[in-house]
Amino acid sequence: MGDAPANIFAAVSAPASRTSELSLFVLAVTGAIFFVVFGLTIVAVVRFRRRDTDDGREPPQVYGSNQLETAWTVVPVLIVLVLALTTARVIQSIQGVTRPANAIDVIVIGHQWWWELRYPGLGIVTANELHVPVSDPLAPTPTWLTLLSADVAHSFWVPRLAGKTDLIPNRVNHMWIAPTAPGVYVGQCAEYCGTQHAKMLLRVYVHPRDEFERWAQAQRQGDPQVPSELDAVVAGRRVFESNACINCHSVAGTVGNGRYGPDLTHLMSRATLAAGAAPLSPETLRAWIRDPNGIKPGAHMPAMKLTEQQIDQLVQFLLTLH
Amino acid sequence: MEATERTEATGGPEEIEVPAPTAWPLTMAFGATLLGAGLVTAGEVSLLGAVLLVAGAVGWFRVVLPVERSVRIPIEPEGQPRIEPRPPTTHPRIAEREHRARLPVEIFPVSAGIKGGIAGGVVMALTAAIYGVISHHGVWYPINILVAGFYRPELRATTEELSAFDGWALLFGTLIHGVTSLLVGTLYGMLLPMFSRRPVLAGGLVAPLAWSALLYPTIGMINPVLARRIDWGWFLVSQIGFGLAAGVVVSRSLRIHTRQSEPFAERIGLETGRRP
Amino acid sequence: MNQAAVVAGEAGWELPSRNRVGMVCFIVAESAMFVIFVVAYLFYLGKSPYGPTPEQALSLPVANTICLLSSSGTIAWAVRALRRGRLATFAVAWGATAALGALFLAGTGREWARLVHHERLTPATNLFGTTYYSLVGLHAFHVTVGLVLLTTVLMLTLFGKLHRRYTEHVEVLALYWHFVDCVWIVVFSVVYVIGR
Amino acid sequence: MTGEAAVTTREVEARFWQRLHEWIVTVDHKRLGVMYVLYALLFLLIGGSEALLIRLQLVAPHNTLLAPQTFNRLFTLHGTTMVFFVGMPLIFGFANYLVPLMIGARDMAFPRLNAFSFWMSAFAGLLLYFSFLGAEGLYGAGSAPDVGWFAYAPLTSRAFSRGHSTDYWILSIFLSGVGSIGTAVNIITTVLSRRCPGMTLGKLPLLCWFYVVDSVLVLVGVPPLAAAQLMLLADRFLGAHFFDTQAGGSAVLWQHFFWIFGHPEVYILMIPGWAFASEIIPVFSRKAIFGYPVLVGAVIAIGFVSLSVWAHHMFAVGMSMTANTFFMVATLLVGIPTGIKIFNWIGTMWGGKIRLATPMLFCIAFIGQFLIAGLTGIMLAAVPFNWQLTDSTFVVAHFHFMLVGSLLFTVFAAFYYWFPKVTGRMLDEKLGKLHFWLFLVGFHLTFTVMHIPGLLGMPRRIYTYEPGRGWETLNLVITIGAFFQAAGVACFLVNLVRSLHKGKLAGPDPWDAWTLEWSTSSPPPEYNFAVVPTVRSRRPLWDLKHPEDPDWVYE
Repeated sequence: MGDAPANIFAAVSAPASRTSELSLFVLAVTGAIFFVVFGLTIVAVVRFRRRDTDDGREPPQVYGSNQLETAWTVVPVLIVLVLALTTARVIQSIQGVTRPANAIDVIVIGHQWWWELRYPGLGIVTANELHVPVSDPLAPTPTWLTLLSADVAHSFWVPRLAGKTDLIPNRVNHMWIAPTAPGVYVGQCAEYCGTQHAKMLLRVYVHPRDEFERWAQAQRQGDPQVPSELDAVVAGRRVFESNACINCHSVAGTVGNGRYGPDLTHLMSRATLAAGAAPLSPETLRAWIRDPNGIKPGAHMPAMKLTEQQIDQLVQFLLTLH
Repeated sequence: MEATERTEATGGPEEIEVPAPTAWPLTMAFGATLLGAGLVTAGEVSLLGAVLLVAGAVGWFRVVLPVERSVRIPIEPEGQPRIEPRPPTTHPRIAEREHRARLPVEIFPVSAGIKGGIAGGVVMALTAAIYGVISHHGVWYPINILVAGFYRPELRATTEELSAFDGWALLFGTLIHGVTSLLVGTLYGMLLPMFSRRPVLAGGLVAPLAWSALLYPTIGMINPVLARRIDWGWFLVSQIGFGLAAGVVVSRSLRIHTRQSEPFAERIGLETGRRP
Repeated sequence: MNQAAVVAGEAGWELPSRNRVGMVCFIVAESAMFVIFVVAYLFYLGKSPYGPTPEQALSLPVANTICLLSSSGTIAWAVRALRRGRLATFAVAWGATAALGALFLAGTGREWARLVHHERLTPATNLFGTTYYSLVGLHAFHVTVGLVLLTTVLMLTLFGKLHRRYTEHVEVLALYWHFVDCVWIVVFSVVYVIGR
Repeated sequence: MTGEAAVTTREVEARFWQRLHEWIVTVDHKRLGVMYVLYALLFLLIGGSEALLIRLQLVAPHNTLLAPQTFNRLFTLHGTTMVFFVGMPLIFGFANYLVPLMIGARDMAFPRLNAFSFWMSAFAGLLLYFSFLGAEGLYGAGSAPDVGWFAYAPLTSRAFSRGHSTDYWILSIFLSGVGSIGTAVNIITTVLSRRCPGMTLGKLPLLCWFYVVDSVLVLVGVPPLAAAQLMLLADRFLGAHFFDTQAGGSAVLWQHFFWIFGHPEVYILMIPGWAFASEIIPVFSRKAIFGYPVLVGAVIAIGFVSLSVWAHHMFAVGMSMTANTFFMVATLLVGIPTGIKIFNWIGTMWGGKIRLATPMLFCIAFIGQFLIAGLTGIMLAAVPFNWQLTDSTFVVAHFHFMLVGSLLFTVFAAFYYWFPKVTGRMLDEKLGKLHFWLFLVGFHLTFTVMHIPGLLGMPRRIYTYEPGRGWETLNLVITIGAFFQAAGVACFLVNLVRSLHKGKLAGPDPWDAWTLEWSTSSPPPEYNFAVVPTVRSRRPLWDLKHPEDPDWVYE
């Protein structure tokens, strides 16, 4: 299973690795029970099957055994006791952790069907691709996630970093991750949330500390440089500002400050489009603007009925949003 | 049908009364469905549903009252099939009259297991306390490390903290130790009769060694604090102490004959020796 | 073997009455349903983001409660009369029960009218309106069903169709009526006592 | 069937209509039982076809066979259909047919209520499927519901579910719930007040005991769902705010209400499976059931515990540590009586003379699969493990081990076991064994394998998935398994139809069994027993077959 990028046992973050240790333990215990009980079943069937030489008389009728009944009640009770104590300990070690002072805060807001990510301490707003610093086990800098929903219930799940926690409207949930190795970790929404539940993908970029600082710096920069000398870009910006795009999308420095759709200020710093439905490139951007439903049927973004020229200009503008 | 069945006189010898078929329940169910379906289609559908619902209810009422309507069905001429005797049961070797037994026939009384569990638990606690004293950590140390893994504040506790008296740890630890000891004791009481040749060896040595072997690789998961601080030699000694104490107490109790295979009348001493 | 075989005949074989068992089962199911509505009411108590609140809108329905609770007494009286074959007494007590039930419904209707027109409280107003109307309304619905059944029996009595042999049917109906009363006690304590 | 040639088509037609009319107006528990089961089989085919479509869509990543909306409708309808219109009618059908016969009664306690309940369920199913024809018609799948079978709020609110699709779902489930409650009342009352003389509660066949517990769970489990549906209906039609998060309502409250029903529902569906196994395993092992009182106690204990574990479906909603720990412990406790039951079945086989006929094969496979379902249940109870597993295909595999691997397997066993009683003819053993092996292989290809993508991070209810996640081969295998299962079911249906006319004549007691239904002719007459039996032990027919060694001396 080395080629499975979302394997829950390939944990690289404290909650996930504590979980996978517990999981392996539970698997071992249940596996042992399976072999004993299933073995007994097989032995019973093979040993006591009716032979061809059977005399047709009924076997001895045994009604039961209080000893056996008690024994096979007590043994499961003992197993349950061990499992309960162990599980309670692991629950505490994940859910009972208080937020350390140096944790990074991220507010994750679920939308149909994309993720809004806000870093209140850093003044960053982005979407679908979460960037966090690596957390040294000796001096942990975990990331603290506050989970909210703008519409229906969603669930935040990046298997290698942590188990899932739901994002539920009118409710505030929390979870934390402490990734120990840099890399890209994939996940997706795990609570059925409507038509495009399947394409509500999620990526987590874990950076070494200094790389994370650089990323945060770049995201924090105020207005994107709009090279106004390029006519197409100016025209594209006008298309953006004079259409309904601005009702839903924000681009810092323009009149667009909608929050219904993802913030586009640093659009080009992301690798994917429409919550991972397609890789981000000029071609996919064009296709997406022309007909969002062609890429993600049911998506809430309407086809804006722009002319091909307008689409070109808009894409030119969007490509400047680094 | 022999003596175990008797005739019942309802409906005379040739006919039997059964409830009469009726369509009113169907009407009522259909009405209820339409009543609901109106919400997703048109109001008239609901209206029709309501009418059918009421009609069904009234019709049903009139079927049941004043007297339930029924029809008489003639009994089929073949009557009820006869049931013939089969080849007799194989009787096992235990004893002629035990072939309906709940096995095993001889058991230790339940109290033996509980007593064994208590004795074992006490011996184990004493061994642990002695270990605490000898290792210079104090009598409270063993019980503290037993529970430390299970609640968080103790996870990073120092040796000093773990040597001090802690009321909650004592309570929680005693609970875990007590419950487990009683359960294992009960198990001894139930299972040792089946290893009746050498109960003390089986219960005193084999069983503790077996569960210690099971715990050895898993203890780190179950209770990491204990795993870090455990002294396996002493651990084994205390487990064998438990096993020996419980095994001896259990096997010293008198075995009782369960008498469960005997008829109730015999068990309570009303009659003896009545056999079919 | 056969003298031993004839021990338990039908003579000593008595089973619980199907009507009563059926009604008890039905009441269990109904209770489970009411529990959910009561839980919803308690869960949303004080969670409405805007008014009116129970304190502002509700007043104790004392007369209503007296009506419904005393109807439990009259129906028990009616059943006892029927068991003894006194049909006239039965008719009076049964009629009284139905009348008290109708009074209760009328009282609820008046209260709702006041809430809708004066307090501007509808199921769509806020969480309190939603949970209040649904819980009290569900109970009122049960009273209505009970009232229809009571009236049917009353009609049968007046037309002389009722006979002593229907005592069990009437008893089972009375069981339902008692249940509706008990639910009112719960609803009353939850909505008007705890909730205010 | 001689002289048929002389009969004109009109007469045949008239006879057909007459028989149809007889069946429609019947209040006979046996006919209603058969109708329940046939109706469940019809919906099993529908729900099964939906499952095949779902599997075809998931056979490869980025597959475009189905539109996402269609896929969502299919899994919603698949779940709803299988639970409410296959599972419930199947178990009630068998109860209807068997309970009166097993307790020596002539009918259910309330025969007309019985008919009413059946028709309620039947019309409710039709209403659900009528939704396909609503709004955009058949090929756009109409306004069939697409909110998942547990329909989490607020996806079901007017704002997120326009049109009437969710209303169809609410109404049909509410109506079928009314039918279920009616049948549950009927079963309890029948067992308590229609037993034949001598049948004390301690001598009740296990199946009847299990069904009583089952019906009690229906009584306390289904009304909460009905209540929640009424609330949702009020939200959607009256503008109420029960689950309206904009007005301060709670989306989690719906989840609580749903699972207060939903968890007992799992047991409601499963207990009859245990009941069938507990009747069939002893007969084919030729031994009395091992530990009768313990089994009864275990099933009652499970009934109780099952009412306090609902929130284990909600470990990921962010409950407090205390709540998580409580529901973890409660859930683990279920494992104890469950283990007891498995051991008792093994104890019954131990020392017997096991006849490996088709019903027994299904029961043996059931024991293994039920064991696995229970053990994956333990994994799901370990809360942190659950945070990874919940809402993944692992959970889907887990509950299909319960509902297919355990319930459907025992239902097939029950079909092979009681078909001779119902029709008077045996089902074909050869086809039966083929059915068994095809279905067994298909089942494991599908559902054993389905655990793995869940462990590799594949969520449930996604209409497509990304390549390169290590899920492709597994999903291909799962889909292939689904077709093996379909082939198995096809064998079964062929067997049913063929054996109905050509099967070997069964006689009253083909399995040499011990409960009362085998003491009357096959099929039983409308009045069941010409003479109401009197019993003295749990195995009245054993007493008759072994006059030298009857049971009642020992019980």
